[in-house]
Amino acid sequence: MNAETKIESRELSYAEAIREAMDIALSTDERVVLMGEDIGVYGGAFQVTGDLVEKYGEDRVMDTPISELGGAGVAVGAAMTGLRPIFEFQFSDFATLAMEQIVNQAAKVRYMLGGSVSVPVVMRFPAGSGTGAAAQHSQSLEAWLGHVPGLKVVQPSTPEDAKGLLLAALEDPDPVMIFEHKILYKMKGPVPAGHYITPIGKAAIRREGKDLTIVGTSIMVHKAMAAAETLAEEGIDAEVIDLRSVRPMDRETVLASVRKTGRLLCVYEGVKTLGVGAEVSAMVAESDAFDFLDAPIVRLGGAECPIPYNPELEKAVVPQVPDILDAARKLATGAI
Amino acid sequence: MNAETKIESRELSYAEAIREAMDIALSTDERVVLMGEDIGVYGGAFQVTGDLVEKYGEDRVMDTPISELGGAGVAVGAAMTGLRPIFEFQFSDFATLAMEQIVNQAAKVRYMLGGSVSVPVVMRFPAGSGTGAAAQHSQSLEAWLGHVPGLKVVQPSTPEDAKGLLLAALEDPDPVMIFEHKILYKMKGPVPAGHYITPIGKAAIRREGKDLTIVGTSIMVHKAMAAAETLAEEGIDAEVIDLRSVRPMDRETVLASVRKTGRLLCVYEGVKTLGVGAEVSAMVAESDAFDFLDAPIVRLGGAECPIPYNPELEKAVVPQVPDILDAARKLATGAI
Amino acid sequence: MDSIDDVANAPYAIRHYAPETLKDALRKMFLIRKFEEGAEDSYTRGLIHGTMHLSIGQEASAVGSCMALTDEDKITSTHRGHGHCVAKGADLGKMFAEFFGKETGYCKGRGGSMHIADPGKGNLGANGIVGGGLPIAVGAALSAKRLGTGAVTVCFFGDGANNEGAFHEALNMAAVWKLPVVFVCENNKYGMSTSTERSTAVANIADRAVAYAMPGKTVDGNDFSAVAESVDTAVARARAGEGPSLIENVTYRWRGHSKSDRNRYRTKEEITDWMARDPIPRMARLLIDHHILSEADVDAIEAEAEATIKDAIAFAADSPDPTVDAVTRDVYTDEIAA
Amino acid sequence: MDSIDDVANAPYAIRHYAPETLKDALRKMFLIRKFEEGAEDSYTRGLIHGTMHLSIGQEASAVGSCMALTDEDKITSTHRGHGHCVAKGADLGKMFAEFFGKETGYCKGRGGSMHIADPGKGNLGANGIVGGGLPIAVGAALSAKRLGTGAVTVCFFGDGANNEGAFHEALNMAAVWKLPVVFVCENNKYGMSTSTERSTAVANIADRAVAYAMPGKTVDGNDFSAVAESVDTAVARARAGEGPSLIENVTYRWRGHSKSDRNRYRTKEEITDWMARDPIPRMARLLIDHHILSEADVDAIEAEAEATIKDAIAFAADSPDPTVDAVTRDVYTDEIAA
Ligand SMILES: Cc1ncc(C[n+]2csc(CCOP(=O)(O)OP(=O)(O)O)c2C)c(N)n1
Ligand SMILES: Cc1ncc(C[n+]2csc(CCOP(=O)(O)OP(=O)(O)O)c2C)c(N)n1
Ligand SMILES: [Mg+2]
Ligand SMILES: [Mg+2]
Repeated sequence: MNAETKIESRELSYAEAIREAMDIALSTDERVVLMGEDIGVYGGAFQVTGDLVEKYGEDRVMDTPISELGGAGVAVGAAMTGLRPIFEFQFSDFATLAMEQIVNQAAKVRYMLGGSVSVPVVMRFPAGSGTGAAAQHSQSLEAWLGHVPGLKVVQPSTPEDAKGLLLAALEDPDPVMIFEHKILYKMKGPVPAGHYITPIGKAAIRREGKDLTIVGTSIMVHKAMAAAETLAEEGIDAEVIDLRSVRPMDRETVLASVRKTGRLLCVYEGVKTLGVGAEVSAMVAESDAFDFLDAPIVRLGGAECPIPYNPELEKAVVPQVPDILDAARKLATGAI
Repeated sequence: MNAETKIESRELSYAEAIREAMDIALSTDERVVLMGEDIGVYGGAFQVTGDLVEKYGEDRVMDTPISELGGAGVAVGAAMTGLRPIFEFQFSDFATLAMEQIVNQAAKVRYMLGGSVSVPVVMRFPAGSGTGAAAQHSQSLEAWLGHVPGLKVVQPSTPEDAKGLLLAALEDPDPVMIFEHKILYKMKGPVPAGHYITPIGKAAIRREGKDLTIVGTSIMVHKAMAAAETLAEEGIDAEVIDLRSVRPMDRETVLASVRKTGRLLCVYEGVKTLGVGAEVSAMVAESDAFDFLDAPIVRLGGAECPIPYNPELEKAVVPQVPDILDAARKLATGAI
Repeated sequence: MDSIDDVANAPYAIRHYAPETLKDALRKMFLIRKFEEGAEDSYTRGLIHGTMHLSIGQEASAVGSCMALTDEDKITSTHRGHGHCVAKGADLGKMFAEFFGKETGYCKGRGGSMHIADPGKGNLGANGIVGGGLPIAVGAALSAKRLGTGAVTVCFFGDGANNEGAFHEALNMAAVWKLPVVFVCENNKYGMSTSTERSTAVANIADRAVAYAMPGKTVDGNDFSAVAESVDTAVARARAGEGPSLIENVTYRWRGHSKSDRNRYRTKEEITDWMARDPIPRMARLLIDHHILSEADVDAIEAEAEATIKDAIAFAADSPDPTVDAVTRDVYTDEIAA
Repeated sequence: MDSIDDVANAPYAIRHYAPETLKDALRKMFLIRKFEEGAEDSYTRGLIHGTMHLSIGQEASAVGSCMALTDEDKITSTHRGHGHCVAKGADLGKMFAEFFGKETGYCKGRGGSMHIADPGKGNLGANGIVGGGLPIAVGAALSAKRLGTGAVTVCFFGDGANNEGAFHEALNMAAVWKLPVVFVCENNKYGMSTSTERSTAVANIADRAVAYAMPGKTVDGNDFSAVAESVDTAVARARAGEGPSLIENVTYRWRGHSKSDRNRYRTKEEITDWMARDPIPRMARLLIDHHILSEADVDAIEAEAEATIKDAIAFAADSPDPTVDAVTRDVYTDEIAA
């Protein structure tokens, strides 16, 4: 993950990397404010803001009442008038309360107003299952926002990208939605010190390979990498692409890989139907890369049900490494 | 559209057909109530409820305050406890305010509660562009709800189906979301009298053909039919499928057609990226029908921008007949 | 005259309920306390996955608010809902089984702590969405009114929830339509870490009743009798077709918000202070003072509650897990191929 | 002493504004009226596509509420926003051009009537979503407070909007954070066809201020001076750092809600009654009575407004349409390939 180009790099957790990005932003740009429920003294439901309130005070790290629609709207209005708010949803599921402000206002204001105003707001959405919090606290709704022109939507899978994409989002003049995976918060990885940017709209090739392309998003990138190791032992050489950005989607990186491998597997945690993988598949199927396809495009997505509570059920409804292995083997060996 | 199987059939508009369905429901089932903003004496923003309040009174045809989240939630609670509410959003765009109740409650309650309760609520969403009402009153958001297990999502394209799907929705024990296209409200067509049902989850083949399959949704079915006429004159024989149901999606009908024609064009008004056509494409690309494909799968969807106000711009951002013709010709003649 | 024996001046609860009813109320309060302690213990022992929100300290509010309700009447509950569930007559074994994610649980292991419901007893369910139950409660009240069932809905929610738009929309509609619903705000001073002072523009949440032209009342939520009196009055009003009320039970949660709470937002003193106002001994004292129970009776009720919980935990622990194959069952009433 | 000439007892407007300012206010009221009439006429002549919401009858509320504002101060407006836009100093030609969908319009033809905005003058825009502007206004006030600009935001919304959750959440946050924002509810008695009696649980919307511990005041919204007095006071309070207020301007829209309105929900008499309370002659009379203008001056102002609108319409009609090729321009600030 091109750490070699960076001056200094330490091991940080994904949550720490995000906090560091916010710390840099708060210390270098007076316009930056953090807003969200219990992000102050509590440190955030997932301890992402941590102790930032002690360093920057309650005026910069603002606990909001439990008012997602209003809170998101305040962030939008503030962004239109000179602040650079970073709004944290406590769980991405609560974005269901704020879709009006995100979709009708943040995403459309600039266009509706003929370009006279931009809305540089950043919103953070702790997403995904695996915490035993059941159906209303475990959703992966990035596909909804990916469907909305005017927004940019990213899903960092590593600490380095979590920091770099947040810093990129803050420099972006338009609304950027960051879907963070809760289970990744504690994952550690190398993170360059200081300010740097991970470009929005660029996928990353996490592993080169020639036999098939696995496009994964968020936590599924790690599962895909684990599967790729095993596949390699079996003589199947998988290329693993971390999509990173749902909107805009990095067409070129995906197509180039498919042209090379001729086989595509999409792995994502969101519900399979109309999830991010549907777009990846359709984008490839309508491109010139179609002619290079040697097999159907396979998708592994979340099951067609809400996320259940029981831990075994919870695991069963999202793709796991054995599922990826199974699908990849079939795809690579022509069994599909 | 199998009118021959029905006893009696008159020409009604799409709006009249919906009103007739509600009239039948109100008169035969005491549990049915209509709820929505200005659906009473005003007759609904699109005059769909019309004068029903005069016939059934304000207790059965209830004007709600302008409170979409609360109103939808009241409908959900009422459905859990014995009523059969039909909730009208004034514009589908305002569903952004009610996603919490639709997605976290209506769609999930049954599953979260282990099957001990059903939520037989029907919601109606006047959707789509073409009225000059701009970005916040013209969206096509069916893909969002199609992504949500627990919901059923349909898009009638004809007066007959508008009535039949609504009556089917009322008999369904689970939440059914009906996306109606505003521009279709005045369109006339044959509608059988009395009670009948259009099954949820079944696509309709509107025109048989052998050279390519056009899967359209909602108003795009009519544009596809118009294009098919012209194509026929040019010797291109298009099969036109009206998808009708986004969730569940009628896999078999679509695949059978693609196996026959080898070419697929999806036409939908929602934003192209992550719109309904993405799922249609991905569903085909991962199926056995893939092997029958002679060309890439082409999608025509809404442009990647909010719906603009100016009428020429407004037309330019959604697929029109010439766009369909153009795409179909290229697809059929191997130019793609 | 000894005021304790002056029935006319006795607290509401003493005047209004039969001794057996009061005894049952105390039993339920103990059951809630023991349930929560058992849950905490099970969590520590790794038997529970996920999160949980304990209502220790709030027992009088849960039980007192359900006194006038029958099984036909409904409640909607919250993420902190175990107490409401017990108060509405739930089976403790099925509750624990749900908590343990078992097939025998109220939700067949699909819901967990935040979704326990008991529709048969009129409990429409806990809710993971703050404020999520408010419009649903209004919907249940609408059904009751339209179908003429005479049922009343008690809608529980927290002080934090009162800043959600759903609160406003729900109370307004209930008032406009004069629906039989009682809004019971359990004001335990904090929504997670955020105090009402830092999040809520009014001194008392019940003051907001003015905005909906409904009666509003702030009550000592640790005083069983005061809670029961206020909610009973509101339920009677609702049943008589006079519309909704807003009752604010001021109380306190002894434990952290959930297991992730570092408790940095309130002082030890504040917590100890409130622990001294424990609603359970207070209720026991009331019944003893009024000669309804002896100290020994109280001890017996407590011991019995403890045994019930033990059995419930054993039932849950011994119950089978749901089968993974059936994971998509119950998404729809009629199974469909999605 | 002739009370009319008794300056100390004169209405607020007379005491507080310079004659030129008052003249300008009347001019704006005429401009709004003529704008709306011109819009209606253009609609009838097929020059306007889509829908529109006219504010004829509500001119005193729009103009009176903006008296204390400079170009640094912000407003947020509604679907019925032409008046607010004019009051905040918009260019009439650009407004009509937007209405006609032209490239020279405020939104380059992309927004239309429901999205006209003029950020340069502090107008953050009309809004197609009822209640959509309320949180945005609070956000603008938050910016002003954090950045120390001293700016105040006036947030316009209708009686119908006051039942949206956004109203509740916005007012609560503004109060908790003591932000410089004035909430101006234009209560024209109906949200579309639904009267406040049938939709709103309180008699006066300003009564809801209690729920946010902020000052609330119900004002005769057709009395320019009364509106200006109340909002000026609230603006001064906001500017002094004392937090938000809620002002309710009771007024009436003469026309239907929009072009699809069959007007079945109100009587002819009610409409005629309110037309007799026309805010414009009332304002003119005030200025004449206080010797600020002569009848002839008023006529001249009206004629001038009429001419301005004529020119604005001509400008709009002659302006070019946007080019279809550029339809996806301005979705993002930096063009991206989506
Ligand atoms: C819509 C929504 N926002 C935020 C949360 C996260 N959350 C869960 S409980 C809680 C605090 C709720 O406070 P209150 O209503 O006072 O209930 P209490 O926990 O004090 O019983 C929060 C913020 C949520 N579950 N739903
Ligand atoms: C969220 C939302 N719900 C419904 C509508 C449709 N609608 C547009 S204006 C209106 C009435 C608004 O009433 P009010 O706030 O009193 O403003 P008025 O039109 O009277 O000026 C309605 C229901 C909308 N635009 N947005
Ligand atoms: Mg609380
Ligand atoms: Mg109004």
